[in-house]
Amino acid sequence: MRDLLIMVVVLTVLSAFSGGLLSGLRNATAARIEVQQLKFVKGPAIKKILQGVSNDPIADRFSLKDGDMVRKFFVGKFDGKANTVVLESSGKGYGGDVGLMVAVNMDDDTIVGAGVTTHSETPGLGAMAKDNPAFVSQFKGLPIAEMFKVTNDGGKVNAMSGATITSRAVCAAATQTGSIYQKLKPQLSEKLKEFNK
Amino acid sequence: MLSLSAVLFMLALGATCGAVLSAASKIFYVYEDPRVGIVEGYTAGANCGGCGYAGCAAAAVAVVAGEAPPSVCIVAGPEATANIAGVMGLDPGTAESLLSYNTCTGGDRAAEKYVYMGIKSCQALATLHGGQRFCPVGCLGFGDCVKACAFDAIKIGAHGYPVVNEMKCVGCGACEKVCPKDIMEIKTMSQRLLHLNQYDDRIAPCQQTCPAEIDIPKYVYQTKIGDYEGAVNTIRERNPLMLACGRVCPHPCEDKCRRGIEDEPVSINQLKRFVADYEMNSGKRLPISVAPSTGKKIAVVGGGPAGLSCAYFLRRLGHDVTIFDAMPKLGGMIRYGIPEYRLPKDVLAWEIDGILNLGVEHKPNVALGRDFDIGALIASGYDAVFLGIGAWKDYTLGVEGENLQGCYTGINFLTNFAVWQQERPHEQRPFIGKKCVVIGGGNTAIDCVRTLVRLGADEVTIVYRRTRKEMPANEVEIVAAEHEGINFTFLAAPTQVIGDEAGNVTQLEYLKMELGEPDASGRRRPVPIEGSETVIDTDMLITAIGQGPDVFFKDESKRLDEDLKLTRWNTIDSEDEIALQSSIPYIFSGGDAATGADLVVSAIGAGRRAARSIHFYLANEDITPPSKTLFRNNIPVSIFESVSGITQLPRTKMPELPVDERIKSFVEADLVITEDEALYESSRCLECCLICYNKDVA
Amino acid sequence: MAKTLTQEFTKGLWEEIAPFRLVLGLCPVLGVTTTIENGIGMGLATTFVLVFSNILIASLRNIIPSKVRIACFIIIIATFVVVTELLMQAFAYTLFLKLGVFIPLIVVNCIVLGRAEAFASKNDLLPSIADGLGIGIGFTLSLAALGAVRELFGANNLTIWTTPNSVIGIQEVFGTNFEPFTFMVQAPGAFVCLGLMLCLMNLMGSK
Amino acid sequence: MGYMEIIIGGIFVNNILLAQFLGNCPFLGTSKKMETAVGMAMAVVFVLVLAGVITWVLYAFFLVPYKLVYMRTIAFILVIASLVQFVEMFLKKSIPALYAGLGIFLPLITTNCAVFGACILNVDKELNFMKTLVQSFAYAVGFGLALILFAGVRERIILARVPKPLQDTSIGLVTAGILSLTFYAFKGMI
Repeated sequence: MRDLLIMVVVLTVLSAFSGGLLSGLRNATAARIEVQQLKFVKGPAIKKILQGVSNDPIADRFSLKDGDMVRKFFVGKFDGKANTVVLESSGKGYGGDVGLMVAVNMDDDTIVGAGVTTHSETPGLGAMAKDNPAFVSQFKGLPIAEMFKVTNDGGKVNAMSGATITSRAVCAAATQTGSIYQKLKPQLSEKLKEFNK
Repeated sequence: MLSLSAVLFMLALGATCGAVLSAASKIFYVYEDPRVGIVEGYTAGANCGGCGYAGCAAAAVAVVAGEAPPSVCIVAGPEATANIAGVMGLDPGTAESLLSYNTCTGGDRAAEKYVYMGIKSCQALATLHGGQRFCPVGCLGFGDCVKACAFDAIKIGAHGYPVVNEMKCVGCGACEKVCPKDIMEIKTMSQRLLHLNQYDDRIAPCQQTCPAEIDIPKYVYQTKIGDYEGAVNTIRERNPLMLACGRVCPHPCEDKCRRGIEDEPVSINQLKRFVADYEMNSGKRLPISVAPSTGKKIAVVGGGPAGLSCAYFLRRLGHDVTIFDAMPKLGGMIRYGIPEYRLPKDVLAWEIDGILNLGVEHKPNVALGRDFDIGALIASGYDAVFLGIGAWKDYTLGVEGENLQGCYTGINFLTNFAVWQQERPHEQRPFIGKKCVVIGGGNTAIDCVRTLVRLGADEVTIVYRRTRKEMPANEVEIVAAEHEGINFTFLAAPTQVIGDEAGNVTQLEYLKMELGEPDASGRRRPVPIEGSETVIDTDMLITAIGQGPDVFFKDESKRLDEDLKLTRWNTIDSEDEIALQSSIPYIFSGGDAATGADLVVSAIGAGRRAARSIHFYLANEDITPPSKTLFRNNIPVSIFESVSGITQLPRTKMPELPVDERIKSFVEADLVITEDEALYESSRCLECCLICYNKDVA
Repeated sequence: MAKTLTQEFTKGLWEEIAPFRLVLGLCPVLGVTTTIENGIGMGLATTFVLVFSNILIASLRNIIPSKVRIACFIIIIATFVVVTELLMQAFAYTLFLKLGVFIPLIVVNCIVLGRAEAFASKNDLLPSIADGLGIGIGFTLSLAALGAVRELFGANNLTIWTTPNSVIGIQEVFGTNFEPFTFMVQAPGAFVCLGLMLCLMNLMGSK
Repeated sequence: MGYMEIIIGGIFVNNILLAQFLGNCPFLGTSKKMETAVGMAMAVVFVLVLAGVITWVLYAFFLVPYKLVYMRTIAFILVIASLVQFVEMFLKKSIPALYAGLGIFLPLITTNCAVFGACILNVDKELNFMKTLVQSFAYAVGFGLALILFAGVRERIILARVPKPLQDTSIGLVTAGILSLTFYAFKGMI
């Protein structure tokens, strides 16, 4: 019985110790990991849609509450002035959610650029959304308030051939981005002002 | 800052897992061999499966079961191997070094009958054709074992059979696994000592016939290549009394010698005697290995060939053995029954010393039933008893006048004389008549007459109720007796012993016989001729018509009397004549005590079989011999009608002392052959196994 | 006969080089070696876990009850695996993404547990470090070698390290006209390639 | 993703042994004999399904709510190891017949990356409970299928004349490569 007790105690103490160690390390590295994740997951897309930006949008980021969710926003400065905000949303695609990053110029509410972040579409077809700049560049310059639809559904966006579902998902994501933007616009401009200080 | 939830979570998880497992190990406790756990502890615990077993526990089970070598774990180092071997060392047998042996010595080899898509592999042939050669068990000779050996220890020898280099062999068992015919054997010494001939063994007719199951072709081959020590070791795996056997064995093996079909058989026994004498005369004893001690004690009652053999094998298997013997010195019938001129007693003593040197204890001058009983043995801590009490009680004629002065029985006479000769030669010599008559045709009768001749009897006659052809005595003995001037009266059945007033024997009356129809034993039954009564003058009459065990000890103990079953010949009964376990489980028997008077070599074989049974009995294992055990039989396919291609080569004659010289003394009459003769004789051996391929069978 | 620290270290580099000699720890060997970079990264991660778990086990070996030692070793190893995971995410995120599920799988790599049990639990601190380092580097070298062969023929590249802005290594080794033998970077190629390298090792070893 | 997709994907397309490289040590170790391979395959099916379910529960009800997802490696291995040991003890006592068949393979599974890896993959994909169950089963069956096929091939390799340096593991790996290539043909199924 004593043996068993020692066994249990050793196991327990060891796992508790390990739990402590790990949570400590986790706390210490959490901030850096977040930056890394943003940099490598969102970074490339943001860089692409915010061409000519003068700051580091990953570093200049803020969070806002949208109902229950916390959303992340990235700030783009052009010519030293923070006038562009990047936000993300998603639409339902063929093999899961398609994430879309949209940069909006707050001065005139038009889309500066858009980029697909995550997707699990069939390689070669839907995946073109990420690799094919021609498709997403259609969004450039369009007003954010618009309902985005592919031409088949009576919209303006030309669907990628053979990947209608993915194209629709991207459009849906863009439309959703618009609604989030509209909803949070006051807070967003508040935040942007802070970056201009 | 530490996150409390993480610590608490891991704490709870660790505690739960620990507690559940602890509880489970109590609740679901199942007994297993404790060595499994220990062995598993020494393995790396990585459960990598690299050893081919499903995890460390499975490997440990395999090690304990003896299926895997201690070196099974490929992750843990040699230290672990040593530790595992240490754990397993508790078990006699498995800690002994394992060596590979090629058990197929082949015979007439043939070219492959089929070649299947160029595959030259034993495994392939065995799989595809079930073995394309005629021999159902023999070596296919494509050397899968050679390929399997990672230690470069196996080569295909000049005869096309694998030859194992014992220096390189580590006993890994790779060859054994790969051989489709079970020819490569990885066995410990104990396993080899315990092996009984099997129907599917690859053994030559001589080895099948030898009651002691000696690997005759192997030692003959070893003799041929000059490896006399190897030959001695080979014989010693089956026969601890090779000096004695080399002199007195009637060599039934030679009757089955395949060379004997077309030529004279190989003189196997002379070769045995040659190598046995070689060792004795070399001035040193070859070391005999003994398994680690098991702590079991066995009492061997009777120090004759059966008892000595049983004690020898039990000792080598790691048990403690004590021999209780009624006579002053060990040897039993071969000391007190076989005369000096056939087996010099200093030779016997040298041989018996070798057995005692292994650590066998000897208690002389104590007789079962007179000085101790079996209950006392068990009470003093013996775990099993072997009864090798021999057959020392002569049968009597059952005719009138048998107890007159001057009448003796064979064993009685020989023993009395031997005791006088060996123990108290300064005392008066036992009485010897002038005109001696010995009744009987067996070896005892011949021993009596040849002894009498040497003691100076004027006229010695053998009276036997059948003809010379039916005499059970060894042919060489009969021939020697004839040379030594013994009279033979055949077809004579004693009817009456006639004495004078003083009660001394004067005449033997017998009835002449003629041969009638053959009886159950195949010998023609002698039928008395009416009115043919004849008398022969004698002053000393010895009856040597057979003997049986003296079981007087049985009356001394109620338990024995009730429970120890005897046969109607007063021999100790055992349900299985190979297992030799008596009706009392811890009592085993063998030799003449179990079979009635028989050959020395049979007693030696029985001693080993009993030792095997005792070994398994003490280990709580099944003592029943394997179902394919070969006993007093031959493998049918191995017995040939004819053998082709034999050039006649004369058999080596046994050197003997000249007759006029030898009848004057008890100096050994039969001599050993020379080294050149031994080399010549061993090269006459056909080295037969089972034949590999019968050219006549398509 | 006790080995010197150097011997403990060097034995892992050739004599007992784990994936080839013992054929252990094959999952990461096969799974991640599409490039040299992945191989080195995985190898270093494993080395890290090996060395630190060896350190901890060697220092705690007298406290751990033998009956639960395997469980304790697993906890210790798992802890360091999570540490590796966190550190990699923080400092080498791209590599972390590429190695994916194989990082947590270090926990069940038999080499790590095997060394813990066969060496660290029986030896002092310093030899255990040397052993962990040696085996780990041997493992890394094996992975890098396999990665090199597969990447060279499968992708026509030799990538040693990728930074966000540049790639250290040689691209287009055989020139742009070479059609990469993509079989090599895919699953079947991993098996075949390792099998052939093992054969090569046997050839060299038998001399 | 439908269940059919999960099953076909798990068994053929993403075969855990031949496409995901998980569980290779026992794959090479226990495939020398058909008997062992079958035993191992059964044991993996048994344990993988059990482990998949338990780790899912652990993940969904403890790790996610308490924000301890980063500890999943250590938590999973602890739970799987304990589970396997528990099952082993339970079988030994309660169902000796089953233990005789599977028992000796169980400890091997503790450190089988196939089991652990499959659990990690399951939670990575954020499958729901039923899908986890099906996916685990499919992975396990895929493992068993590959192992048994491979054992069958390996038993036959004995008959082949393999050059000495290629013998044993080396030819085993090349064979596994060819087997993996055949599984590649399933790629188009999904």
